[in-house]
Amino acid sequence: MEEIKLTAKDFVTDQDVRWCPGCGDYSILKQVQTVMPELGLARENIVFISGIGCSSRFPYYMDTYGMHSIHGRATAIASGLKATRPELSVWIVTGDGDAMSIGGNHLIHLLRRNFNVNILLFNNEIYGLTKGQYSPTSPVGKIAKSTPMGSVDYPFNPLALCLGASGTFIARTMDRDPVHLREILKRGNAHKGTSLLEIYQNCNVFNDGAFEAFTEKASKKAETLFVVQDKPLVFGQNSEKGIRLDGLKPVIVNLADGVSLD
Amino acid sequence: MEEIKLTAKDFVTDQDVRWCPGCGDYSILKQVQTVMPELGLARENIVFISGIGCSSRFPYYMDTYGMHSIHGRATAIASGLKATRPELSVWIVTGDGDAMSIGGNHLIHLLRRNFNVNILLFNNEIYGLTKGQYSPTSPVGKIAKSTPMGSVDYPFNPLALCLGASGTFIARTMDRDPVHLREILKRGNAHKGTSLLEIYQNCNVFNDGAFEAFTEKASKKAETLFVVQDKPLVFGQNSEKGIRLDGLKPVIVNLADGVSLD
Amino acid sequence: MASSTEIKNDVVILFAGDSGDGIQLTGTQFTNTAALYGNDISTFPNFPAEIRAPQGTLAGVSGFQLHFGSVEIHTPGDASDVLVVMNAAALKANVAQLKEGGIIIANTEGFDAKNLGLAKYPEGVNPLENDSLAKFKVYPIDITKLTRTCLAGSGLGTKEMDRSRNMFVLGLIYWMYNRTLDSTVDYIREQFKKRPELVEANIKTLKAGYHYGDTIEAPMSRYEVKAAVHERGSYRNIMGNQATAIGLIAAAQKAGLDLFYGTYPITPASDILHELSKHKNFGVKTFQAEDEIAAITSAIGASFGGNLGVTASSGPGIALKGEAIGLALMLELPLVIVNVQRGGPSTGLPTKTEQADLLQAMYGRNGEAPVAVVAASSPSDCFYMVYEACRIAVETMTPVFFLSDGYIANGAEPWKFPTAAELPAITTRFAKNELLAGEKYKPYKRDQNLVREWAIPGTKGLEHRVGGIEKENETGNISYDPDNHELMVKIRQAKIDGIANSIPLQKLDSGKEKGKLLVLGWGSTYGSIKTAVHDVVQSGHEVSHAQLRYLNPFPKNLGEILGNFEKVLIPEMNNGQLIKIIRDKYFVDAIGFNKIKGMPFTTGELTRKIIETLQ
Amino acid sequence: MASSTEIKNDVVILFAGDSGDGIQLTGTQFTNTAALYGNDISTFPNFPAEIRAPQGTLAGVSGFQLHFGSVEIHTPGDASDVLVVMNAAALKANVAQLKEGGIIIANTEGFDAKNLGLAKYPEGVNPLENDSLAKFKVYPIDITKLTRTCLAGSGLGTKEMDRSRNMFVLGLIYWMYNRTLDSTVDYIREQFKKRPELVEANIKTLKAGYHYGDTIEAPMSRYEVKAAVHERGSYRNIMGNQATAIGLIAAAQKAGLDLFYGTYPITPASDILHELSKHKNFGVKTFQAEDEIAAITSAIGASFGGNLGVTASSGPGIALKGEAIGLALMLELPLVIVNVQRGGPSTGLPTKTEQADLLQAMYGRNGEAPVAVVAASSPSDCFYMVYEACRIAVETMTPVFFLSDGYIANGAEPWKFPTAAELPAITTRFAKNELLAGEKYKPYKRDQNLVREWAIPGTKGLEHRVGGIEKENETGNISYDPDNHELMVKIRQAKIDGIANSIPLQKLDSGKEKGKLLVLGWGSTYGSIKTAVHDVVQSGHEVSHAQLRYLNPFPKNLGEILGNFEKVLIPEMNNGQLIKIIRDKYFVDAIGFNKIKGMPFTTGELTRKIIETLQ
Ligand SMILES: Cc1ncc(C[n+]2csc(CCOP(=O)(O)OP(=O)(O)O)c2C)c(N)n1
Ligand SMILES: Cc1ncc(C[n+]2csc(CCOP(=O)(O)OP(=O)(O)O)c2C)c(N)n1
Ligand code: SF4
Ligand code: SF4
Ligand SMILES: [Mg+2]
Ligand SMILES: [Mg+2]
Repeated sequence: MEEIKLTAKDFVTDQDVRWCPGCGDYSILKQVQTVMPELGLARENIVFISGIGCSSRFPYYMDTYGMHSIHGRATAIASGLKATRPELSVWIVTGDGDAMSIGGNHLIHLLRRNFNVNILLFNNEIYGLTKGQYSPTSPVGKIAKSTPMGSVDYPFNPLALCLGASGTFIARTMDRDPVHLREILKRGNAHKGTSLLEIYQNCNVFNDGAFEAFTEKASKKAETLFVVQDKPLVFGQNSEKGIRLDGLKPVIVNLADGVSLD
Repeated sequence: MEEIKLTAKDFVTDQDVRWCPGCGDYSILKQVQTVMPELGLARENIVFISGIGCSSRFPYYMDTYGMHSIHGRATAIASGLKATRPELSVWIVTGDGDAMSIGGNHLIHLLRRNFNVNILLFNNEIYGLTKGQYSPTSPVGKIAKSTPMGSVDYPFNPLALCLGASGTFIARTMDRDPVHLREILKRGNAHKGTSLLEIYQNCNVFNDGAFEAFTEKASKKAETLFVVQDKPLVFGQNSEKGIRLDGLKPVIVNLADGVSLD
Repeated sequence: MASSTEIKNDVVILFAGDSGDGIQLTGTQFTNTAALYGNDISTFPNFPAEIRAPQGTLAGVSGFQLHFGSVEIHTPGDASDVLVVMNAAALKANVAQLKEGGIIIANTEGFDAKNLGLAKYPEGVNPLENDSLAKFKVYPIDITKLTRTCLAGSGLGTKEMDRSRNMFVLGLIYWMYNRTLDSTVDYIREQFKKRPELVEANIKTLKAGYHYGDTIEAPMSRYEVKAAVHERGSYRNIMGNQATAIGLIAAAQKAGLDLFYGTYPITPASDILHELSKHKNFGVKTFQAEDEIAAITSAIGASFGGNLGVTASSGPGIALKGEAIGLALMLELPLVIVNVQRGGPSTGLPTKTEQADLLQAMYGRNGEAPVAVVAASSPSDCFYMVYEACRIAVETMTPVFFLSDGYIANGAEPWKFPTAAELPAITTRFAKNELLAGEKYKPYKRDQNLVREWAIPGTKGLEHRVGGIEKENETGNISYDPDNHELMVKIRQAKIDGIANSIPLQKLDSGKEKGKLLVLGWGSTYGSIKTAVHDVVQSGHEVSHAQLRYLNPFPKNLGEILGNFEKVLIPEMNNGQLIKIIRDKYFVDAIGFNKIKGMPFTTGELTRKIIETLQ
Repeated sequence: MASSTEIKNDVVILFAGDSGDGIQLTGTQFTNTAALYGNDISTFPNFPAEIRAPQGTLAGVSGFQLHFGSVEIHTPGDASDVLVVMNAAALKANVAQLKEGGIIIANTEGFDAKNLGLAKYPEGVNPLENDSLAKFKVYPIDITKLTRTCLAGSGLGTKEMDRSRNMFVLGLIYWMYNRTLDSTVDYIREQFKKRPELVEANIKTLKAGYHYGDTIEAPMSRYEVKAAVHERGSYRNIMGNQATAIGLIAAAQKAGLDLFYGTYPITPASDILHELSKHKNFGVKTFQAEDEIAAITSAIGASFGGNLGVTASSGPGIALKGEAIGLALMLELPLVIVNVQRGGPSTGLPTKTEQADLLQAMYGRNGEAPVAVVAASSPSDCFYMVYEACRIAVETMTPVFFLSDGYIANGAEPWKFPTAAELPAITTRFAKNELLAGEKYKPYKRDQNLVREWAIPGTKGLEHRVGGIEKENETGNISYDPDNHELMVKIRQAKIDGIANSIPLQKLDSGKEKGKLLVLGWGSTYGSIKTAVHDVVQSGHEVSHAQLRYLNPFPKNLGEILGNFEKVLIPEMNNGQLIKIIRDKYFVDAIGFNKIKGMPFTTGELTRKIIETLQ
């Protein structure tokens, strides 16, 4: 089909992108525009629906059908669209506040119903658009606009919450790892059912470096573990560490100490 | 303190109870009224807060402070009360629709914040007060007022959802098992943090027998597994079945076939 | 022994008993039989708020009032001619509304010590045995005993036998009004087809009741209520919520759209969902959402995709939809919002009726957010007005409120099924790609009525973005330009005002064009006002009546009509809401008449007020 | 060379540049210095909607307008005397609002080809180099270069050096208006205490800017704006949102209550949360809820527990609170709902101001659900009116709306801190157990003002249940009784109406008691209307001005006041909302004047309209 001939450029709109210079959203936008042509979809059959937040400006920059809706409701709007137009490829763009604070109920119910849509959850562990309050994913003790003495709430682990809501495809990737991000985007699109893609996204204005440990050369290898089907859970500077189950408790073992890779 | 001298009667109000004859709510009310005096709390320091639903009529029948609020919000109201009056003993009474449909967001956020309150979730797998629509806990294929051809949505597993939301005390009990119910009520009250008590409750008008397998003499032993600290997971007519982990997959084994109890 | 037959123009019967006594079924059966016979009818079911309040108590009394006649009937009637009570509480709760000389049929078994106690009669007092009911014709019948004897040997347990008691009553009333048992017999056969023994038992009891009329010692008189002269056509008896469901389907079909109904259960709106969920074959999708916000936003998503998006609730649920309604009107997508009003505020009186959500419909959102508002004036009018709501939503690309209420939602009246041809056309304008090379699509380009096109996903070349932030006219791009904002606010208002061009002019329901007094009602008060005005005119006064069904915008000629009367009286089942809008918009010093009791106006209340106003 | 000093009554300065240029800081610093000096002041920050819109673009321009004088100042001014622009876009966006003969100070480095392009000036056109600015005094200064030279050898990188550019500008303006650098120097020391090198750099640049005034070749004139004659007392410069936060704390303290603030962030209300979260020591609890519904319901829970429950949001968030507001009024608990209004509908214009949520505050709920409504007329008035909202809520046991808007929330003016003694008393009436043996507590027993007691958990013997279903008066038991419902609806209305007895009578702000024209405003339009009316009166016309701050109920004497004028003009920053209520309630044929541009009225617009109305 001709759509195969599309290029990333075909997904760029005439609106100038209005994120802060250096925002992680730019990289995600670029990767999504890059992956789109590879999915073999006709542009007119793609719909991006977002809530409110910096991340939720996303649809304006994708030359497909799109809706920039209201805070927290993109998942519910997408449900109504997908329920009636199953042939469309529906993408939800949402932030950690949009999806898990005000939008928490619609998120878990969408996962439960398992409509065949893709959720891109831009997690910067902060409220960006409203200028830096802590979010449900901010770590305990987070000093933010609304918590000068540090937050007291325990954060959600988005993946655990979505598993508990019986999500059928749950993945985590990063704005700073284009290759892995593109890979996960394709996998999510391929999954029949709701795909939840949590994307670590750096907000360099209000929460700069929140994910540095995972994204920066120096520490990435030591702190990040890439899970691959049927491959052992190995990470570390020289892939010398692994994760093994000690009964039910996952423990970190040193492969050097004669623990085999099985 | 004198409150110790209270009896179940002291918790009965002058309002006539308005549930259908045979409703499981009666038994739960009775057990709660029975347990209260044993908790050593002063009546004036106990508050019951509910949403809307048959189950949510509960506060009117408890002679403590109480609020019959609006649908789905009891958890949020209780959060504000507990945050400002930590010395009070706060009990939330809610239904499967109240807690997990319209109230889902407040429920998971309460569990995340882990305020020291008790949630009594009356799960009858149906909307009782509105006369029998399926709920987020109704099994797939449920024939109900709103689903004459059977429901298509996958249900939540309340315990899994609450675990995913990082709940710190999660238990399940039954209207028809007063002893276990009272036990769990006391344990929940003792837990410092949010206690979620899912109570299987029979709606004999719109969903009669939903839990028969677990509650009726004939099948109870075979179908119900009581989890006790540090005791192996054993059930079955003559406690002949057990659950063992085969790697990560729990499998049912027959103790007769020489599987030891360790 | 057979007894004389007296001819009557109309009769009001009230069946009352425990929620468990099958009162609603009995009433519905008689209603259907009367409808088939050709009587005009109006019914008023009155449920307790609890699913099954304790048996025998006043709180547990369930009632079904039905008014049928050979003349035009527009209300269930202020007082009843016949009161059927299954227990003492039912009598106590309703005897005040029985006409002097009226008939009481009482199930004596429901008047034992226990029941008298539950009904809070003083120790040892039994109304059937003292002279407290002297001004009525009382027929104490041990219906329970008679039913059991009639079913003796049927093999049924007494519990099951007793379930047929209502059939005995029904049979007796059929006898009293010379009606055939056929349709009820058919119903019984259908209903219990899996349990032949119950079919037999119920039919047997029904007949027993019927024959009891002849055999009863205390002679009962029989009455005849001739058929009404309806215009020809196939009639059916319909409740407001059913009519609403059918109206939605009819509109979607006419518009060539699929119907998406996103809702969350709530009394008294849920029955619309129950009805629609049976009609998937008509391209109807019902979605029981997790809450009201998901209900409306999923409907917005469906509308964005080219469906007729509809959401429904009652007051408390509507209050949760305000923000999303604002989004829909910013997006300029079709959306129908059904509000089956109930007593408020907050949870209020869930099973009672009220008209107190009009101002919420008009103003219950942030910012300048005008939407169209229509209301139904009777059970069957729910069909026509929800149809209009759909037409306006699709043709104007805007959210439209359809207001019903508990009274007409559960009330019933005979209704002549319209043919598709009789219904106004609904023109859906999906955008086609007619762009010239290099031309950019303008999603907010407008026609002469300021209406934009509906460009739905899947249409090649019309890819575009919509959103809730203020947009530049035509292009739809985000715009913070001050003048553009004012322009857009004015356009959105003008678009709604313009709907006045596509709706009928306001007609007077009765009375002269000019005069001393106009009674102006809206929505479900139609029947009561019509009847009251008719009575007042009969008694020689001059009054006119107009009933509003289009509330925003109003019909173009409303101001002119109001100007033709010295006084305007506005009865509402609220604390005065329409009157606020009328006074502001037309600067007419209208007089309000308000009832806030969760009950429709009685004809008596209205006639008194009208005459008082005329003085 | 030194230059002449000219005396001025008032001056308007507009600082404009990229969001990154520290414009807001520069403006705030000058404002504080002027406030300390004793000038009267009004400011108007104008942000772009994006956090950091692209540099150099028109969308990215951030502005801070400040109006200071030796005379009374009530608006930021229609046009500016001095325009400071850091780049071409800033000039293009604002030059139209510069007075003829006004001064332009332009950072030439912001006018290079790149910036001119971003500002969408045609290829090769530089406004600083053609005669397009002929009617102004233009001072092109390479501020960037001057800053860098001044900091050469400071060891800072150019990026860090450039961050001090705004200090250079500020220094120059201080020189121009003969102001001391002291308070800004203190600020710098405090701000950068951890980075001494930055302290030095910024102070150095500030002074460089100041001295540049003397050394500049093109002679600049200096101006003197004398101190205003304020009544004595300690003044501080305050923004509306700060004043709101302080007002809430003051009210809670006066009432002897702890303050619970349940909210969810939203522009432009969030700063109240940020301010309050710094004051935990005053018994303030701030709770950032998961959404607006949890925000208000948690506040209701806190109120039930005996706290002063407060929730705040802006339009879209308020729309989500409607159902819960209904609950609070059914429970009859104190609750303050703060709405810092912004441009609507839907997401609308988040960073712009509007008054379009008045009808939502009045009617945005299901059922008959009256609540009290008050509004602030200026930044410092936010303190007094939110205090009043708290007083009414606690003393009347009811939800109260406090309406502010983006204009006064972010605008600032000098304010004299009141002493606790100066503030009206707030009487909290917690119920005590005074029951006789066997007596049952009646939670809905009422005093002569129809207000119930506040019986909070922990009070032995007063255990009781409250709820959102209709309740029996006094006992609070669930009641479906028709007459009781009507009684309760009337009581809840009468309770709100009765508040009129505890609020001040409406005063005229200026003008005669009777006359041809009354200009009636509400909320934040106060300053513009006051100034316009003053000007019109100066020019020899007769006009009176009244500004409403109590909107439900209205002051008792409002009807009388309206009756004293031939015409009533109602200017609103919406499409006409207060006017609807006035026309309905007082049957006065008021004239509306509406601006829906997300911007406050200019004095010019108003004077023209007033004079036109007088003709
Ligand atoms: C109903 C409503 N409540 C609150 C807001 C204000 N608001 C806009 S975006 C946002 C949160 C943004 O955080 P997130 O979802 O993480 O997105 P991000 O900006 O970080 O990408 C909030 C609270 C709103 N627009 N609407
Ligand atoms: C805002 C709102 N939406 C909907 C309703 C109608 N409603 C009342 S209870 C209920 C659900 C009841 O189910 P559940 O929570 O499981 O309680 P149960 O009756 O089964 O005990 C619904 C939908 C309402 N009262 N308010
Ligand atoms: S505030 Fe943060 S998240 Fe938002 S655009 Fe700027 S950098 Fe990105
Ligand atoms: S409807 Fe069901 S849950 Fe409700 S009271 Fe009756 S039996 Fe109980
Ligand atoms: Mg975020
Ligand atoms: Mg339930």
